[in-house]
Amino acid sequence: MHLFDKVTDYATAKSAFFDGMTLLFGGFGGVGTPPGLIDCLIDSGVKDVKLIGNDAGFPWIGIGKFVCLERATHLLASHIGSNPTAGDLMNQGKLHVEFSPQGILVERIRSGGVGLNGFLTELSKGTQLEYDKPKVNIGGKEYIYEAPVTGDVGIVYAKKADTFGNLIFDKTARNTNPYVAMASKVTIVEADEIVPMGALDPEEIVVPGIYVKYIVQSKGYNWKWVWETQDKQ
Amino acid sequence: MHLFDKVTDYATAKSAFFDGMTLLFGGFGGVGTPPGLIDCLIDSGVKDVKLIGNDAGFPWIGIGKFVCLERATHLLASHIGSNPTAGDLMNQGKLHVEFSPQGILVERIRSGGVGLNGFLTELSKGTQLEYDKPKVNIGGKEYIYEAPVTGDVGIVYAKKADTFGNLIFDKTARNTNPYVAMASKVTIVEADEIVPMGALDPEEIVVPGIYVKYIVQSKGYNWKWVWETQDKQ
Amino acid sequence: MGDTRQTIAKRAALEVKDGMVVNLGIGIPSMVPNFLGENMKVFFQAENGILGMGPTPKENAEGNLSNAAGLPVTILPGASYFDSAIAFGMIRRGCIDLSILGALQVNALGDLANWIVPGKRVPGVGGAMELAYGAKNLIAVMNHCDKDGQPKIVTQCSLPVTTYRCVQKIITEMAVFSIVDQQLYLDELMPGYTLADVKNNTEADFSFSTNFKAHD
Amino acid sequence: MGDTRQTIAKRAALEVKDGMVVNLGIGIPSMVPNFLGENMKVFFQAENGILGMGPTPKENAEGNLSNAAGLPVTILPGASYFDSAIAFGMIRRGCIDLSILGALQVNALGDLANWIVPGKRVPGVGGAMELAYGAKNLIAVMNHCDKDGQPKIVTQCSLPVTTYRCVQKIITEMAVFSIVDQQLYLDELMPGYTLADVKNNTEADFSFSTNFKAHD
Repeated sequence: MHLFDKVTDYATAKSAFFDGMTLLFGGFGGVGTPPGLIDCLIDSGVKDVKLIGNDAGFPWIGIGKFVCLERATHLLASHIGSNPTAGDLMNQGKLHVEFSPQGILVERIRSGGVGLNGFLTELSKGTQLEYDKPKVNIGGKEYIYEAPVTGDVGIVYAKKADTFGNLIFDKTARNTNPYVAMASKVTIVEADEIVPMGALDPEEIVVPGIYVKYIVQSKGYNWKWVWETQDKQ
Repeated sequence: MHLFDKVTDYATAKSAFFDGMTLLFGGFGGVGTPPGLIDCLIDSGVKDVKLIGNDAGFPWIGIGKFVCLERATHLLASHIGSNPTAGDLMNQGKLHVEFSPQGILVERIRSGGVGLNGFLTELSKGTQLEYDKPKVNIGGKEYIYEAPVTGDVGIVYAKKADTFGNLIFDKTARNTNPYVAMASKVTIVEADEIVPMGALDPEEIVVPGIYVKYIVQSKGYNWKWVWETQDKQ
Repeated sequence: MGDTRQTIAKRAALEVKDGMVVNLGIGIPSMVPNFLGENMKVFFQAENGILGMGPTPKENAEGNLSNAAGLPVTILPGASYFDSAIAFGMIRRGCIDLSILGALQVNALGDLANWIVPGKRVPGVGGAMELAYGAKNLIAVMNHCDKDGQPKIVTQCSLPVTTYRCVQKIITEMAVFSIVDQQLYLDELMPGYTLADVKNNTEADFSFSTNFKAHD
Repeated sequence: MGDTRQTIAKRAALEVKDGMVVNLGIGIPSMVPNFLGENMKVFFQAENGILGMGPTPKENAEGNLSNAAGLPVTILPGASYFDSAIAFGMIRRGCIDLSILGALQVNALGDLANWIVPGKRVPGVGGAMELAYGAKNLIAVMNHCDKDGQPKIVTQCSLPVTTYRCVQKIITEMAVFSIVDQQLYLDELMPGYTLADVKNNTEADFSFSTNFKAHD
């Protein structure tokens, strides 16, 4: 297989997961989280995982399914409101949760993904979300330092991938996925459709394939998963 | 005219320019710099302009035409090699030039454009391009602080704009244009083609129209301007 | 209760003007579009990556097209999709003309508390900090008192603050307040409520707006 | 002179392996693609926003499709366009397997000087700092001596440094050097040059690579 052909199977993808890894996951409330790779992550049996992503999903959707198995030790996210189990695990001391403002979190992932060393903002100044983050004084004004984050492994959902890993996304399923792809050492993409190199318009490609290590074919899932099941909550 | 209809004429665009303004311009070696808006800038007669963009263009192409008129006092750019007049003006003390690594410059524009307060990098550490930029110690390691930049006015070249200002670009003419659009108080777009709202695929839009103030129709120009005229140099 | 929320949303809708870009929080704010004038062109932004969100689809909802609460939506002509970094970039940059957010407490300085009730379920801050920080205009909409009848317009927030000095208007079922230069002003009484009702249920001190009006 | 540059480019082309992502500077590096093996799949990145750049078009060049030097190019199947921030993001992030850059001076520590000759025309740094900083592997290609016959492989750079400790290989018309752990090693002599030639024209001290070879 040529280095530029990154299409593989779930078994190979699974072998990229390991105990103690930092895992970045794309998605916003479950939309845009790769469902097949979540099942693959669960199957892999890995534990002590540090999770970084927008939220904790729902208990039965997205990263939430994995969170409920108590095999993650840390979660960096902007909210966990849609997954009460995550809140319970946090209160029981079984899951260490760090909250970040939503847009700051994705910028932290981007900062890691573009090889910068973090950024300054005044956004959370004086609030609980300052935590013990370093303060930096620039020109007499104090800012919060937000550190870059990167992942050992990143899981991404795309609408289409070519075999090199050039990606396009679907509507609001794009969300954090481009930056998860950039910021992870091993980026695994689950795509609804896999096409040959040259089949995507180079102008419409959102994430260049250079960031992608493995591509797997999505097995499909119930598109209406989020709202049709929200009543369960 | 509805607030969402931003198509206007060059006379209106011209009225946005003013003496002493900071002007962000899109383009990389002239490619992607809006030619009609450069002529409009020249016509406007404004002076004491602070320019921020990738380079100084060529003397007869892009921002270079304006630089040669000695009506800019400052230029923040990554190189001026293709415009010897810019070098002469710098050596004569008529143009203050600050150099930045190319990718750091576009990140500084982006930082302003997304409402952050600058970022840290080790990239230019120990080199002349550190200038007197603040150093920040994080976790025992020293980084350079790169400040955000914004523009009073930004000029952008797009392949297509809808009347709201949603933009798509053309090949390597994209370059810094998306961030110039985000980082300028008054963003003026010159588009090859202006289409109604709804005519662009929402998935292919690179810059949402929210950043755009004015749109003018490009009068066209010689596509082969750069290399067919490079022999003149 | 349902009616109260509708009343608040209807009043908040009067703050939405033609040509605005607006971000709505979940809860009461999400009801605001139901009360907008017919011929208004307004673009709603959703922080999960849409500018130009349309109404809830009657049928054929698409799984990957939802608002920030995960509920299915549609888009209008001229809409665009983008990633989360751009979504919040436009919020922090001040491109959102108006944000309408729910609130747990607001004080007279305009400090907003809406992200956590310590010891109870912790939802997390989501995009509230960015919206409160970046929106050109921020309106807090909420019931005038909490479930225990305690005032939510307070002298000092007892709950952790989301963002300081950010609220410019408060709309409840009883009254509309403005906050200007960290001073709280009563703008108007809502139908069915008296000045005494408002005074009795508002902990923070307030003055009267120069254009104070009791009812329409 | 032209031949010397071709010779250097041809030797540098041997460093490009199948499946690599490569960024080439202007000058000698831009000649490297002319010497690549027929069946190699290599993606060239241009920092103005292309991954998967193809050869110079024979006709019908497009005005908005150029390399970082502004010269017309084509693209290969699987290519993508992106903005400058992403272009440099992938460079700093270490996604470029190999960067081949021209150089004014390199010292034995691997410090690269290639952006400014003080007092002469000032081109500016362009993307050189990012490439030198971020590329997994950095090869400096240059004439062995400058126009005045002065060595360019020096003990200490007299010209302002672009990036410290970044060069891993130096290819000139006389020789190929490696720099490992801030030590300079002679890997091979180029055809037509003797060890004496190299010693006489190299200011920096060097050792011999374990696999040193005089000629093919």
